[in-house]
Amino acid sequence: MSAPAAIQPAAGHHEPSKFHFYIQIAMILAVITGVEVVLIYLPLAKGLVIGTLVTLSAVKFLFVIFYFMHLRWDKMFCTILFFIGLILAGFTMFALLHLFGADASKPLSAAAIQLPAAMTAVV
Amino acid sequence: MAKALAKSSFTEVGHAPAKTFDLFPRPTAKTGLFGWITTVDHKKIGMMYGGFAILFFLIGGLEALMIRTQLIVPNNHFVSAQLYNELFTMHGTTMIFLAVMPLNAAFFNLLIPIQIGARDVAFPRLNTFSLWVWVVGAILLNVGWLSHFVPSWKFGGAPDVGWFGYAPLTSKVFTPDLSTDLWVLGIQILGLSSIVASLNFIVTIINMRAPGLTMMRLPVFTWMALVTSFLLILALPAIAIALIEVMFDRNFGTNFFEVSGGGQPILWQHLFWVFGHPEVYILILPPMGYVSEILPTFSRKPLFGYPIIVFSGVAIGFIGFGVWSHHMFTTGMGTIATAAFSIATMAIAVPTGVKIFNWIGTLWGGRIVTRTPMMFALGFIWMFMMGGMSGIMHSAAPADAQQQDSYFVIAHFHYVLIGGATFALLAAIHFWFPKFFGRLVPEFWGKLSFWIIFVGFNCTFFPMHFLGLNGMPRRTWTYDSNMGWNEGNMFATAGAYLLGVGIFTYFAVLVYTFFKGEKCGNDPWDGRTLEWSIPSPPPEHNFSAIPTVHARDAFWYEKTHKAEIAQEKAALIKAEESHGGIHMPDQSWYPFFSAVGLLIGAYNMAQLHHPVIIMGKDVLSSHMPLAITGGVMLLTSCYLWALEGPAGYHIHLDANGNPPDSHGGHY
Amino acid sequence: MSSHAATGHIDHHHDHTTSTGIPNKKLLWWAFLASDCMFFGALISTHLVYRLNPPPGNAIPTQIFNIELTSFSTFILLMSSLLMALAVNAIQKGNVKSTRTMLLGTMFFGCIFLGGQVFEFGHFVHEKHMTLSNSIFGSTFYTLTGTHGTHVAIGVLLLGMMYVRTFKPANGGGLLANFVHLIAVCAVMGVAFIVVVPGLIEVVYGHSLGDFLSHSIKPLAIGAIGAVTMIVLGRAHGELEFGEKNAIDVESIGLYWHFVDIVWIIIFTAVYLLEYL
Amino acid sequence: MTRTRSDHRKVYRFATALLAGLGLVLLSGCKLAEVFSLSGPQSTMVTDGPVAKSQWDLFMVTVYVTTFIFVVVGAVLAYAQIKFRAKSEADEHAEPAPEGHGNPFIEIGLIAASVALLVIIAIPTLRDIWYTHDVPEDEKGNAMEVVATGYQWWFKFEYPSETIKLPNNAGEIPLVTGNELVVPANTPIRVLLRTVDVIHSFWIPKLAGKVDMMPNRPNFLWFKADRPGYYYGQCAEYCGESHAIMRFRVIALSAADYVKWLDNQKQAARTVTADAVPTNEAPHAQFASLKLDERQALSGSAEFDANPLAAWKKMQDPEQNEKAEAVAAGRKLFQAKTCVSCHTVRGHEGIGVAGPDLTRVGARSTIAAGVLENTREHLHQWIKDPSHFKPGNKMWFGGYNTLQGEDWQPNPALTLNDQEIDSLVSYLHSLK
Ligand code: HEA
Ligand code: HEA
Ligand code: HEC
Ligand code: CUA
Ligand SMILES: [Cu+2]
Repeated sequence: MSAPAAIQPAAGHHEPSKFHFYIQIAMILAVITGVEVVLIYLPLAKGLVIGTLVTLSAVKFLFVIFYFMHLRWDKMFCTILFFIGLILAGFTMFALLHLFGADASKPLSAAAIQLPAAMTAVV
Repeated sequence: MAKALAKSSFTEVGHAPAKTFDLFPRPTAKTGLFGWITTVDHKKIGMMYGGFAILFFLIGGLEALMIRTQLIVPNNHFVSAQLYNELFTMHGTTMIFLAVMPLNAAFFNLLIPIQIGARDVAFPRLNTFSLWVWVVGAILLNVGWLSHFVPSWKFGGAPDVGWFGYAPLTSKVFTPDLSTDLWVLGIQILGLSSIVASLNFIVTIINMRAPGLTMMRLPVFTWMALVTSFLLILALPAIAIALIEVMFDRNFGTNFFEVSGGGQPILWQHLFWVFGHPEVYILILPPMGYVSEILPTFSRKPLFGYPIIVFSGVAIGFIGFGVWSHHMFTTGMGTIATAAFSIATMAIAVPTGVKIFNWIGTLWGGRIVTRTPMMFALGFIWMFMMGGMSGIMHSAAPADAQQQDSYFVIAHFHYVLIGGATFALLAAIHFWFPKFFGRLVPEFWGKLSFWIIFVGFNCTFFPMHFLGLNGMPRRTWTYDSNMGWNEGNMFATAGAYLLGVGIFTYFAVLVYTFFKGEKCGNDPWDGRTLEWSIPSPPPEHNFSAIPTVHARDAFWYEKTHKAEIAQEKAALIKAEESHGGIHMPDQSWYPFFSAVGLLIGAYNMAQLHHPVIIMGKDVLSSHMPLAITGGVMLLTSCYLWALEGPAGYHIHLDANGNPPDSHGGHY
Repeated sequence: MSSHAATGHIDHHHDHTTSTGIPNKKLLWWAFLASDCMFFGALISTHLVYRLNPPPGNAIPTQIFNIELTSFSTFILLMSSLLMALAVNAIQKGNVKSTRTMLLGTMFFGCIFLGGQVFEFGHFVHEKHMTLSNSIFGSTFYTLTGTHGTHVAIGVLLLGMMYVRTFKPANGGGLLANFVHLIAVCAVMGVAFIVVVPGLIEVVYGHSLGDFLSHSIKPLAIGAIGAVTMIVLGRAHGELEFGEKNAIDVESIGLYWHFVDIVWIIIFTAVYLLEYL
Repeated sequence: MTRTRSDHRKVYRFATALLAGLGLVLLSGCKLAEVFSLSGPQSTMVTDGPVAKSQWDLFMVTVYVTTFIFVVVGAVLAYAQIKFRAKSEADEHAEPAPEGHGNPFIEIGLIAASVALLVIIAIPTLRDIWYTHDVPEDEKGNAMEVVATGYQWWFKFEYPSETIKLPNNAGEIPLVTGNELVVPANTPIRVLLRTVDVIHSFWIPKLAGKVDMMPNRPNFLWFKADRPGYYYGQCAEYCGESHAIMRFRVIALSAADYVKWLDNQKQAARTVTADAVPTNEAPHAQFASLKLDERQALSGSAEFDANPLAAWKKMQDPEQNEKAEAVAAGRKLFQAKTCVSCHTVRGHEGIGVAGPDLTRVGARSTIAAGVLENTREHLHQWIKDPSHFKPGNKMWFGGYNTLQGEDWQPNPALTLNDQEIDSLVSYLHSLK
């Protein structure tokens, strides 16, 4: 998706309005949201749906930051700055989910704390 | 040229001289109480940070001495178990959040604008706000002590949950008293202060550099401050969330760490250490910066391997985000996770080692002048290396199973925190003292305090390695005489007293110097960076002309190109004067007022559900109205702050570049 | 280097008074958003971590959620983002009037979102019997979405302040009018998202309109007074202090607003949609 | 650069001295424990089981590697510090040298060397992570499982494989003991770690490193005692007021001894009858004058410390001069004073579970979770004022005192005079 050439920045001048461009982006976002909602009801493989949902959200995400938040027209440094936080947060979430998803982290049910009989369920 | 000129403004594009609004007249006092609380001058703010931090360092040290006194002999009854628990909790919390962090913040404030050739930080009033918010946090954390002296203040003593406050000990069931609520809010507010301050420094360093000062010419200290600021803004949110969750658990019945509701206390540990480990690098990176400034100065040689040192600083910072679980090797994470975090932790040794090697490279072939700051800096390298080595021993997870929560850990982190961070801070205080107070600390006394501290420190903490290996657990208020720990503890306590004497000497000498010390010129150490090019103490506007930077060691360059620089400078002063003089930001009441609002709000928030009792009488059935009052005060102040705008005034210099006695008129 | 700080055209992508050319405020906000990523990262992690191994007796999300309403809220928030982008677009061309319209629009969409959330929370608590404390799902869900809602509410407040600021006369006075204006904006927005929107949603779900009107007559009156005040004060003319040079301020708030929107994009997928699989 | 002869020599001498000194330390490394006499009862250096041993061996690998690095880097640093110090006024104000650019090969070489040295640590680390994690496959067969549960501030141990039939066919319960974990030597023990309140940590330094007892988490650890012995354990995670003295003991017995112990444990609580008591005339200590000594040593006497296992074994036999009347009186008091509501004495009246099981408290070597040696005097003092030894303990707060509004008030049902305590002590010590 590349922006129309006309809206490239031209230093020192009023920029051409991005009015219509923004509206187009918003429409795309709305459509993607619609697709997402429909997707969860489709009888497709779970993995496929998850993959698609994640991809679609990522696309929405990128549209908003690059166009609405005009990272695309700003200095590269803003993108770097934001992505430091974003990637670190993503990495941390990923790690946490893996840590808690591991077998060692299956929580004890409250009963098993007291009753040794329930131990067998854990081991 | 135009670019350089524009630099003198702190405001955004086109700070048209807006008429400000006058509910309170804008403060103008430069001295006196109001001068200090409304100041936006980064140097004054830095000094206040420094003063408070040193005060808390001494208080934290006093707490440490009480801890050591209790442990001097087995089965001692100097303090009760409860008081001991409060002591180590507050000792750790104080030293980390109220001593080392703000001392670093002090140096950020004092040095960054000057080192980058700016006249202030990017958002001066925000800077004032950070300071006072920090003070609010400090008050909330310590207010619990009062209940030991005034029984009607029912806080239940100072916080007693350990500096990392593991859930579920922090839940209402196990610590019903207010001290934990105050701890939660206190840390939260200190975090807020740090985030705001760090955002400010990030913008300052990235955006307000003098012409010619490229990132790869930035003094290493400033670089490390930048990395530290990034670590702060990225690490603190994790603990902010964790604290919110505890707060909700305690006050609103959520189940985040409530076991009966399905909560998993281990989540607190993860969130805490996601913050906590980067935090230790937040503590050590600025010290690495001081040392990187001091070593070259006293070796008469530029820093060896500048790009590598910078790069490894960044690497340490970011690898540091991937190792947090090494504090949790004993929580049963399973083999894979343990292995991954173990290896990642070891990896940190590599960039850290690179720094050590390059510091040695800096010394190599130089002419080492062992003045007091240099002694502390060299002490830093030795001691930090030792602390790092015991860190590596911890990183071997199975071995750590024996060391975790034992005195071996205490030994490790005091080597990195005192031998590392504190030594470097003491070096830095000594090094920059002449700059900000215009007086030189006497060498003899400086060196003497170094040696007492050095010996005392090692006597205190070296034996702790063996105490730990001999099975002494940490956070124990008493121990038995048959455990083989008697001699080690006795020795450590004696060492701690000696260390106390050393610290006392160090600060006593500073106080003496402040009043009576030998006056010194602008550049007592033959320094390399821009701060040494301006008068001691620096004038309010720092630079009569924003310098143009031509080389990495900017001031050394200036010294060898005097004529060229003088010419450049004269032209700049003239040009600036013709543009209306030096623009300085106005002082403001509102940062202080908003902090007061925050204090009132948070203090009452902590005891929301308790009745308000004044002189034994129930005045209000809950603290809600007071909490809301505080909140409203905070919001109103912020609004008025936004309305008043940065404004500012001009300073006009005479032909020699000296400010005249009177300030320029206000808009 | 020929550009000057205060004169000539304003270049919205560069600020030649700073070392990088990025305006200070923009840098500040981007750095803050980087930090906020970690903030929401930790919150969302908390929620998901507890979804991995739900304890017995936990609430069952799909029985509680109302995906139509949430999809609608998501759509509304996206559209508010559009209006926000248009507001920035307008002020960058010096068009204060259009900026105001867009700001108001953004705020109202924000309020619809918030109202939806107020309704949603009330519905979950009263009809689905899921409270903050009776299940871990309740705890993490309300805290996460509530924190996001708080962000939106702060955004609305900031927008309101910005909106009022666009009326500030150039001569520096007008503080009182400004203050009253702000209060009026807050009142209208508050009534909108605490009373009107949730009320209307209930009407959509079959409650009687008359009931709603008669029950909330007082707040509606306050809202009406606020609206009238807004209209009256909004007519004030004269030379304004606000103008194209303030584009950076609007843009900063815009960054914040869009960020809150992208956080919702993630929450919508991770917290709502994935539960349906 | 000019170097003088004497400079050379000084540096050389210094370096030799340093190396010799550190070499000495290194050589003695394996005997560190003895050199510094660090063989206390909780020493991690003098190990008695394979898990602790592998941990110590790994630790020594890290010591060797880091000491090597420290010596090498330190030597270079020391050399630089001495060799390049400014020797004159002129030196101190010398023109700064131009910026050096170093040698990339040296930098990369040093990085590579660091990585290589870390690999030396990493390999045994990885091996031991898996080894110490769980009982090795080939030993799983004869491993024994016990459940350890942390309470503020004591430990409960359960033996799920050793069940006791309840009277009247009321089902089976596992054997329960408190604060002393008795296991067979040479058998891998897998301990399931549970807690009822906050986080505790289970640590027997001579047998195995610690693993935390986390609420809502199925943690476990394993250890094996190489030989019969008496081992000190300690809670290692801060858990509130009396964390410091939340201790326990592990007693490893030979197979035969263990079976004997187990048989006795499975019996109901011992009831003393008048005729069964071997008498000798030695009178009981008089407790009326017994003062609480502020500095009283906790835990063991000299005799006890010298051979704790023997002392423990001695505790297993009934006392010489038991007085049946006193025991019976004590048993009554135990009921009357509501002790039963918190303590179980299996076969007698006690059924409570808030405190440690006391079915065989008389046979324990310590009381109050390893805090006091189990003598008559100590037991007396403990019952008289538990909070003196264990601030905050739940027997004092909740038993002897009850919550009234926000304040703790003495519980009228639970006031004891010295005489009564004496009888209680007799009763409790009869429970072997
Ligand atoms: C300034 C603070 C600081 C710093 C810099 C460090 C640095 C390191 N720390 Fe430390 N640490 C703390 C502060 C710090 N730590 C604190 C406060 C705690 C306890 C918290 C609590 O529980 O209360 C702690 C606890 C702690 C633990 C948990 C222990 C436990 O509770 O069980 C671990 C485990 O891995 C660890 C490891 C390390 C490592 C590997 C480094 C490395 O960064 C060290 C790297 C440095 C070197 C290795 C030396 C120089 C390098 C060379 C000369 C190169 C060659 C060397 C090799 C190849 C080995 N630390
Ligand atoms: C930067 C951080 C820092 C610093 C500098 C120190 C400094 C010291 N620390 Fe601390 N320490 C921690 C961080 C730090 N510590 C942390 C994080 C913990 C863990 C807490 C926890 O478990 O939760 C800890 C825990 C800790 C313990 C373990 C407690 C326990 O687990 O039971 C001990 C025990 O010896 C100790 C000792 C000391 C000593 C003797 C000093 C000395 O260096 C102090 C030297 C300073 C002085 C001696 C002050 C001298 C001042 C005067 C003489 C004048 C006083 C006058 C006025 C106040 C007006 N510390
Ligand atoms: C409110 C509950 C409660 C009551 C009532 C109570 N206890 Fe206890 N008891 C405890 C708890 C809890 C402990 C463990 C204390 C610790 O170590 O922290 C304990 C420990 C003990 C111990 C030490 C056990 C060991 O294995 O170390 C003895 C002996 C004891 N109690 C005897 C008594 C007697 C005798 C009475 C009655 C006079 C009594 N208890 C009443 C709760 C209670
Ligand atoms: Cu249990 Cu410490
Ligand atoms: Cu760490």
